[in-house]
Amino acid sequence: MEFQFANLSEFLTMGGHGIFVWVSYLMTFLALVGMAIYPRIARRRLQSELLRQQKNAQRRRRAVSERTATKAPDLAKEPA
Amino acid sequence: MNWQWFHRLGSPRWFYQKTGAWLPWLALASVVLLSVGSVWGLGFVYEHGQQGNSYRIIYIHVPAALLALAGYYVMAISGAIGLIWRMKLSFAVMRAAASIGAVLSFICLVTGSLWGKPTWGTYWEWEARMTSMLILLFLYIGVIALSHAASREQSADKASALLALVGTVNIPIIYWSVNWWNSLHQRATLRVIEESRIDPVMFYPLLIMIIGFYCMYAWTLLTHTRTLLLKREMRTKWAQDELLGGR
Amino acid sequence: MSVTPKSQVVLQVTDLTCIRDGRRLFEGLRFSLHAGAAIQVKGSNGAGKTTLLRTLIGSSSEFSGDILWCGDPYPKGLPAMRDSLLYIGHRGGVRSGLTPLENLTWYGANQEAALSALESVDLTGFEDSLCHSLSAGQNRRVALARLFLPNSPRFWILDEPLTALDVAGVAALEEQMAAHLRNGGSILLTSHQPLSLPGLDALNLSDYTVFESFSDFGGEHVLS
Amino acid sequence: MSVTPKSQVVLQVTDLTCIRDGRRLFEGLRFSLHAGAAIQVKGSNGAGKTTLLRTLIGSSSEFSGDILWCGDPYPKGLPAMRDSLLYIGHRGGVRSGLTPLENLTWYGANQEAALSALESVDLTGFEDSLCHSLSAGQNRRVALARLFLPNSPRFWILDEPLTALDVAGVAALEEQMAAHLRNGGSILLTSHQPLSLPGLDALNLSDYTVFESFSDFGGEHVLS
Amino acid sequence: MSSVDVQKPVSGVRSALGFMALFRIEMLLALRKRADITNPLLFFVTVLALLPLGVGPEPELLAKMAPGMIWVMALLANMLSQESLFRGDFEDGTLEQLTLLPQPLYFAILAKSLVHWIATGLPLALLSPLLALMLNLPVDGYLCLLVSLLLGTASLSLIGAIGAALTVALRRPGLLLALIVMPLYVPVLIFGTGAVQAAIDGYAYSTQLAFLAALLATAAALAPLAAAGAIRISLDN
Amino acid sequence: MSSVDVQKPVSGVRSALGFMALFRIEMLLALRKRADITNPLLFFVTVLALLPLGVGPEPELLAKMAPGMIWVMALLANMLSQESLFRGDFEDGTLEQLTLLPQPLYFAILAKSLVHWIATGLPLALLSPLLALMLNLPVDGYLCLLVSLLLGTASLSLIGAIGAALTVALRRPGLLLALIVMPLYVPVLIFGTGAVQAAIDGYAYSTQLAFLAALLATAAALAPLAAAGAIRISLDN
Ligand code: HEM
Ligand SMILES: Nc1ncnc2c1ncn2[C@@H]1O[C@H](COP(=O)(O)OP(=O)(O)OP(=O)(O)O)[C@@H](O)[C@H]1O
Ligand SMILES: Nc1ncnc2c1ncn2[C@@H]1O[C@H](COP(=O)(O)OP(=O)(O)OP(=O)(O)O)[C@@H](O)[C@H]1O
Ligand SMILES: [Mg+2]
Ligand SMILES: [Mg+2]
Repeated sequence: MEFQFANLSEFLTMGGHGIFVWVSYLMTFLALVGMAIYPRIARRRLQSELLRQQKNAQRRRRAVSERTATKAPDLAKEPA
Repeated sequence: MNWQWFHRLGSPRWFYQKTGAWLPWLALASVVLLSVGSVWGLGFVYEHGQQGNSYRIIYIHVPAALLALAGYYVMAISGAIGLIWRMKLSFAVMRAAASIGAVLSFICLVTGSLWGKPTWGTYWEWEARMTSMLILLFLYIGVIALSHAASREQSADKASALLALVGTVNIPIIYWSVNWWNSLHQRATLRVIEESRIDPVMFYPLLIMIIGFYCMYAWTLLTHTRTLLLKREMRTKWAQDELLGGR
Repeated sequence: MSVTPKSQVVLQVTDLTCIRDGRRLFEGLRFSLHAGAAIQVKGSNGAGKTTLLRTLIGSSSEFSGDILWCGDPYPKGLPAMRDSLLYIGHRGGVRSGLTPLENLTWYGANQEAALSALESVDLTGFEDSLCHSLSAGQNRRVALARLFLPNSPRFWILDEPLTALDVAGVAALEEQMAAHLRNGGSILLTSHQPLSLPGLDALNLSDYTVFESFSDFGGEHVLS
Repeated sequence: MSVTPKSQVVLQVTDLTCIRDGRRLFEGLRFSLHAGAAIQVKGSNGAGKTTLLRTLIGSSSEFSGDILWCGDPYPKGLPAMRDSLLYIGHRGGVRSGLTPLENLTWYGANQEAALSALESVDLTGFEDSLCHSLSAGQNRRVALARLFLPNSPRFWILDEPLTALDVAGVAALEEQMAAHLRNGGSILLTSHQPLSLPGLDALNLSDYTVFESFSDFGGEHVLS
Repeated sequence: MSSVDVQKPVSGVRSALGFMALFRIEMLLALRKRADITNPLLFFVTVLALLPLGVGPEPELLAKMAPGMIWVMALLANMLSQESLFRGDFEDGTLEQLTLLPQPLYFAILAKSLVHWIATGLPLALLSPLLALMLNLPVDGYLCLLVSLLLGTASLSLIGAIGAALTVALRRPGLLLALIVMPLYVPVLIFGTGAVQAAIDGYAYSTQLAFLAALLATAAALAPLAAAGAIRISLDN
Repeated sequence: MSSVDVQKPVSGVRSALGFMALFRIEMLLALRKRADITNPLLFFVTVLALLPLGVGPEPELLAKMAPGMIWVMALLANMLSQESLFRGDFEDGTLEQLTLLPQPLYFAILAKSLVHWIATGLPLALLSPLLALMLNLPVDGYLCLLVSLLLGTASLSLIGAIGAALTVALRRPGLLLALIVMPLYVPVLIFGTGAVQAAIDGYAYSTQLAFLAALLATAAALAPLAAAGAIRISLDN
């Protein structure tokens, strides 16, 4: 088993078929890499979405406690 | 018989924590096998008699074709399991399999048509295997589109699982009818993708690439499924810990 | 399945929890409905009344807890329950391309029965107009006319039956519901308007509401 | 068009007759609506309330009689009237693909105004959910939130605003309508439920109903 | 106001909802909205009439394309009219009521598909010789075209019901239905055009027609089942 | 609860509803339902893929049909996606609200048509060279196909809005829209395929493109007006 091409440029041209071979491999490589890193991106997006939701929930809870405080002051004053 | 393991298997949390350990090994295996196979195939294999160097495309074309087909069954079977046993986990597997399968059939189509130009002088030919691969891609896209269309996750899951199942019934019919269609039209000018004697020397790197693609498939299937699970379980404590703990 | 003794439990719900998109709407709901009795489900907008009804007729599968229809549990009791169920939802099931008469015939009524039911809901004169040229309340009346057919099923589930009805319509409906109860039927309904029905029990969903605090997100949902 | 004196007549209707498919619904209707006043249109199902409202906003052209908006007659007064009109029909005009917040922004509100209006209708926490995953009453609340925006138009026409609203929702709406009247706005609404609104006038369509005898079909309708 | 009488068994109320009753009411609706029948037909004719405008008027070219084009357009007309198969019933709540019946949904769907075929496939097949004439199809193909369209469009109506059921609850199904259903239509298309081509070329075409019939039998047995499952899924949203 | 403040002039509430605001919200909706964008595209591709299955795989035949077929299918994809242009807005009452605005409906319709084109015509035109490749179209035609589709589909989106407006209030528009719109599409189809054919045959095709551009300008000026009238008629049912 040995390297089939005399030099690099021959390896790149592959007797005229180089463009097809290299484009195929490159395309496949890109697709596979995309598939591999997609979960990472999605995960990052999930993280920021979760943080946003947590912030929203906090805001909501504050709003609810404020409302109960105004509507039922004696209840709100009670120590928890 | 103890069915405990089966139900535990259905638990997203158990699955998530169990599979975490396998990922690095699968990733390593696929990277090593794919690089060895590609280098071998690109540089160290004899030139093919008639097709010259374009023959080297086989090392990605054929594994992609095999997995695109096998992937459909992975998708349909996990969909069926989800429908029958109402397992959230297997729906997640189904969705992951759908997008990965679509990418693989796309790779098969593109490498195939890039191979077609030097060998037959045209990028596209309405030939039986190519046509049925194109329809397979449409089936995949249909499942994906349907799973994105419904407003609720649960109905989207079940609907796309059902579509995948219906598609399974249809795949043999499609494959067979397309073959039949092509033979009817007597395409004598081309004999495409005929069975050919593959030289063992050319076959070893192909074998390595096929195994590499299988590893890659398993790895991406796992990672995609795991992210989907995190997304769906975002309201549970373990998922939140998992998401925010890793930062 | 013929005469039901007064005391028979038509529907029994234990520890029911409903979920929509992962959000628990109510939790630990528990009640039972007897033959000859009626329950009004109450709760503010978005409390989950519609979700509850659709769960009870087996159209929504996202719940945990036990539902027994005449003693049979969830998936097994479905066919028998549907045999004796009359459900009218937010959408009435009135085909706008058919006339009121044809709509009732489609639900299995014969001509005379349908005509007399339409008369009961005060649609005389509109029997042969297409439903899409009827007003909102008239369409609702066509849907409700099913309640006025003879041999109507034993178990009624009605989601806001009073919407769009005028005062006379509400009165007629209340009278018919009372007659149904007297005959040993049972009714489960939601309504934001007060209803005058003898022996109407109330079930307030607010009592079962889950106030999701942040830590509450933690529990793992173990669901069917 | 800025401050309207209390006594100004916003809408004046004389001898109005409405027709649907050649059938006269009511005849000789006559009333006027002043700034700061409210009128509830009453009538049984199918009496023609919705038809009347849609005629008054210029969306239905099958009528005879005179309609004056702030003194301007039918086709001429339309643009000015629409400038100061807020109409909410049976269908609320809520886009189910948008969130409540985006829906209000679409109607021209800025962010804070929209948020506070949504709070007024008790939708806090649902600002960012898509409307098609809200319940019937919650969707209605999104539509009604337009009434709670600052700078809302002077003239409200509401077709059954209370449908699907729970008791708290009805109370909040009544309070807002009262405030609108106090500020010199005017309201024309239909509802089958009783409303507690100070100074609410009733207009009963039944008083103008045409009982079409058989010979009546003969007459040729000479209409605009 | 009549009083309620719950003593009698309940079935009386629903016994009429057998296959024939379902079929009759669907036919009534289809006849009343005559547009449902004429529209797919007119679509079929208009698109085929546009074709020469796009492709050019050469008779030989048109003749070569004719069987394929007629079949593809029949398929499109069929598919596009599927969209409304369950939609109206879904929106007014009738579909929900159907799922609550004690009877299986199978027959309701079979009835709907049958009416759909009578309203689209049948007239389209009957009209096809005329279009074949306009597109210069050799006369040998006429009979085969007619028969294959009759058999094939029935399968299409049944298969399409699955897609219609899957997409019925979507707010804007758009062209998703087309995407889902199209791959499932492929075998019918291939055997259908195969039969016509064989007939034109003077070969026997009974094999292809037998295949079409077999597809139809399978579809009649299985497609309504799948569609019933799909409807239950769609409604549980 | 905030109190009402009716002293200020009313316009404040609605000033935001200019063309850009309308356009932005429509884009938002289109992006959110990404299916609206991908579906017509996928439809276009699937139907073109079915074609060889019907007509047969011979490259020369396909090449001859290619320009016409691509154009006819682009036209179909455009037309079929028109159906939902106003439907959602009609059903939830938004359309009624739009007609009550003091501004003319013209801009609202223009915004909607523009978004429709961005969502269907644009991606479809960009993808057309790929399909041309699969259907064996001579390479000379690619650029002309792309440009003519860009211009043509924009006109189609505008013209189609008229049909969508006319049929929006019908309960089951079915294929009626197709019938109304199809004849109006004919000029675009003729100039579009004419241009591509000329390019393939090696002639100049600027005249045809100029005609397409002129059609587009006319459509942009007039079609929204007609559609606005049609909407008012449809709503007054
Ligand atoms: C079911 C999917 C497919 C499978 C299993 C498959 C498998 C194969 C195999 C085993 C070979 C090697 C044959 C040999 O050495 O002679 C091959 C060659 C080839 N394939 Fe595919 N293929 C598939 C789809 C496609 C598609 C979709 C295309 C084009 C878009 C394509 C284009 C080609 C070309 C151009 C060759 C080389 C030409 C030749 O050997 O005659 N294939 N394929
Ligand atoms: N689209 C239509 N085409 C023809 N006639 C119609 C149409 N809509 C309503 N009608 C008729 O017009 C009459 C009045 O309808 P309208 O909707 O105005 O009633 P309404 O008073 O609003 O009733 P409701 O209280 O039920 O809302 C009804 O009797 C109905 O038959
Ligand atoms: N299609 C849906 N997808 C997701 N969530 C939904 C959906 N429909 C309703 N919900 C959510 O479920 C909750 C309960 O809705 P439901 O329709 O059961 O309320 P309801 O009690 O019937 O209210 P209403 O009095 O307004 O009819 C609501 O808060 C709503 O946000
Ligand atoms: Mg409800
Ligand atoms: Mg009304």
